[in-house]
Amino acid sequence: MKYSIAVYGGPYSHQATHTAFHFAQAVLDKGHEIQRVFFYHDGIYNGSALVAPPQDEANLPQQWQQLAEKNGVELVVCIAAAVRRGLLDENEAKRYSKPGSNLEQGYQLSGLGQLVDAGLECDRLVSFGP
Amino acid sequence: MKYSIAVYGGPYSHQATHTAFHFAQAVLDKGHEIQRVFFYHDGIYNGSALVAPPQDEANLPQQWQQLAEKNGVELVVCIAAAVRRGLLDENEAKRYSKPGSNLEQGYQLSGLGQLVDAGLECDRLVSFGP
Amino acid sequence: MILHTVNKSVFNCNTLNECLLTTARNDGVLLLEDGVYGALETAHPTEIHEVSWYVLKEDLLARGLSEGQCREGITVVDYAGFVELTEQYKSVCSWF
Amino acid sequence: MILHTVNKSVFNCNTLNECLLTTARNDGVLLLEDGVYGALETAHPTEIHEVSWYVLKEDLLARGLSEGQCREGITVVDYAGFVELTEQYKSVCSWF
Amino acid sequence: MSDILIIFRKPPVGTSWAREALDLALVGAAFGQKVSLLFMGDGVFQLAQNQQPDAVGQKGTQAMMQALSMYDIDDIYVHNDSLDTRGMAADQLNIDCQPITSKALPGLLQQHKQVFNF
Amino acid sequence: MSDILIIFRKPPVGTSWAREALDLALVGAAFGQKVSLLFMGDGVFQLAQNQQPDAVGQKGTQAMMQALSMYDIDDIYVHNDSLDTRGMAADQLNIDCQPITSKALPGLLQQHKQVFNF
Repeated sequence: MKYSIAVYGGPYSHQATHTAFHFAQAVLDKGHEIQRVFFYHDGIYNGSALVAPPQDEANLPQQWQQLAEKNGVELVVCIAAAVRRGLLDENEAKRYSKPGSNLEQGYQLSGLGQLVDAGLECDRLVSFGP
Repeated sequence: MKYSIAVYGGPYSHQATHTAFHFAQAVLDKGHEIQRVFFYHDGIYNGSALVAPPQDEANLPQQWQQLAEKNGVELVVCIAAAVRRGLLDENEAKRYSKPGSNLEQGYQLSGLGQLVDAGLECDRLVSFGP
Repeated sequence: MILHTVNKSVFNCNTLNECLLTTARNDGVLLLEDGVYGALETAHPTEIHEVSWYVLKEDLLARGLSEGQCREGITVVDYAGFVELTEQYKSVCSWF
Repeated sequence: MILHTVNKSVFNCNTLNECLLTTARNDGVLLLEDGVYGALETAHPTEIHEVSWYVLKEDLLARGLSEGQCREGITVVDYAGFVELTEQYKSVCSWF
Repeated sequence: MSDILIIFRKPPVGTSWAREALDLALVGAAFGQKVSLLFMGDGVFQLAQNQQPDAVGQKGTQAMMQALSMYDIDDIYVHNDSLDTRGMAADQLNIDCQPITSKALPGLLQQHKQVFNF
Repeated sequence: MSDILIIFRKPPVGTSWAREALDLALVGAAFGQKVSLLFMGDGVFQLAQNQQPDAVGQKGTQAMMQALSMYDIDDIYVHNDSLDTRGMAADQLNIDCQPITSKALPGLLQQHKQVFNF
């Protein structure tokens, strides 16, 4: 089956990100496909290129990135939720005249329509809230 | 009297930041001093230089910055909470070999001791949680 | 002489009731943010305590609530009044 | 045929009870994260519903809870079992 | 069978959930989906009249609420027990809603392909 | 009159509150303050034995809990009604705690100059 996953909780604050990640791994282990992980609300902080957790803790943005790269999963961050919270790609940084960008590689900013679309296109959409 | 304020909620997700800011203004209007605003937990996101809210919404990091500059208030962000969540000054960006920094001007990263100290040094410490 | 602030809806969670377990007779409880719903006549904290009750005016207005909908015995304060409460009470304890 | 997930403690907030207002007889309720406390024998959802109850094993372990502490009639599943539930039920509704 | 049901359970103002759930409703409708809304629990507080979010420096959701009908979002349900518990009346809300009983809630969820729940 | 009381009301694992509150306790003690802890509400779940947070990829708080006594944090209270409600026994916790009754809670708060509450 084709899955998508929505993450609404911030990393290092709520377990939601961890749970979503373990669920995603289990979905792939079962031989299913994951089309997209969509990050909304505080979930957008998962897309930060600048997180620097202690050495004995997981780097969650990079874990998502690796899982996505290996399995052809889209990592989509809601652009409206991200921009107001200070997560920018180079385009948005330029648009708002900000001194830099901080979106991790492998993630893309896009509209909330990508969440609606995931609900339509996929057999299952599973959400993880804070 | 001498006040300090602690903010634990992220901007654009919880009202905590707004409430803390309005309270801070009212404290100053009453002629009191504010020594420090300490940002912990998701409150650290208040220190982001990259937030770009819609034009009809407040830029909360800049509001704090202006209030601080005008009234000699320290804006201190818990370094441990910030670094793991992806809020870095130039030193920390260098330390963790990250491509950039995103701490807004006027904010400083420091230890949790600054929160303990605020509780000791000030007549009142008022916290705003998410 | 502690001022307790509570910012969660009493209709959804236990925060206000946990706060009231710890309050002494001279304490105050200020309802703010989503906590202001605890000031409604229809809200029932588990026990009526002998604390002084306050509710933040701006948060009532923001939610379309009027002073008339609040329980008797609750004092409505604005942000300036909030600051005055923090002057009066010896310390502030925030419940969220 | 909806699988509901609940991640909040029933001892502190209303999330599980709100979920149970909406469940149909063929639905399932999976308790995860802090929601697993709702599987304890000491937890009392307002009504016993005819849904199928599940609890996530990894979240029990993480919190030091054993299967023996769970109410009778709750099925313990691991992450692989969680995925199987999402296959079985037609859609997933998350309560948080 | 409608496409999308969005459940609103959080009070307004205190968090960004009300706004972000409404954003999703409007985007879903703009994508040509049939969107229904259900207000229950503390979410019914989003339906209060005379909200003045600018009193706490916020924008509020009133403009978005008024836009719902323009997006053909007309199936808007409010859980009557949730209103009762909170002392609110179904005929004094900021938008037109259809009261729904507890008994009818399970059926409402089953009628939708996808349920979002905030 | 002790200096600092930290109240723990959130369950472990689900959020970072347990860790961040313990961080504050240890830093407070390192700053030479007399720190007391109170576990109440769902916070008593932080005292459960045999927590295996690595099962969900987390570090947990057990190491910090064990460090409390090294920092001379010995005034650790647990609200007995909160334990009872949750089916936990005061003699089966992961650290030594002093049970405290509801009646004694207000007095405990009044004895401290500063109360942090997570």
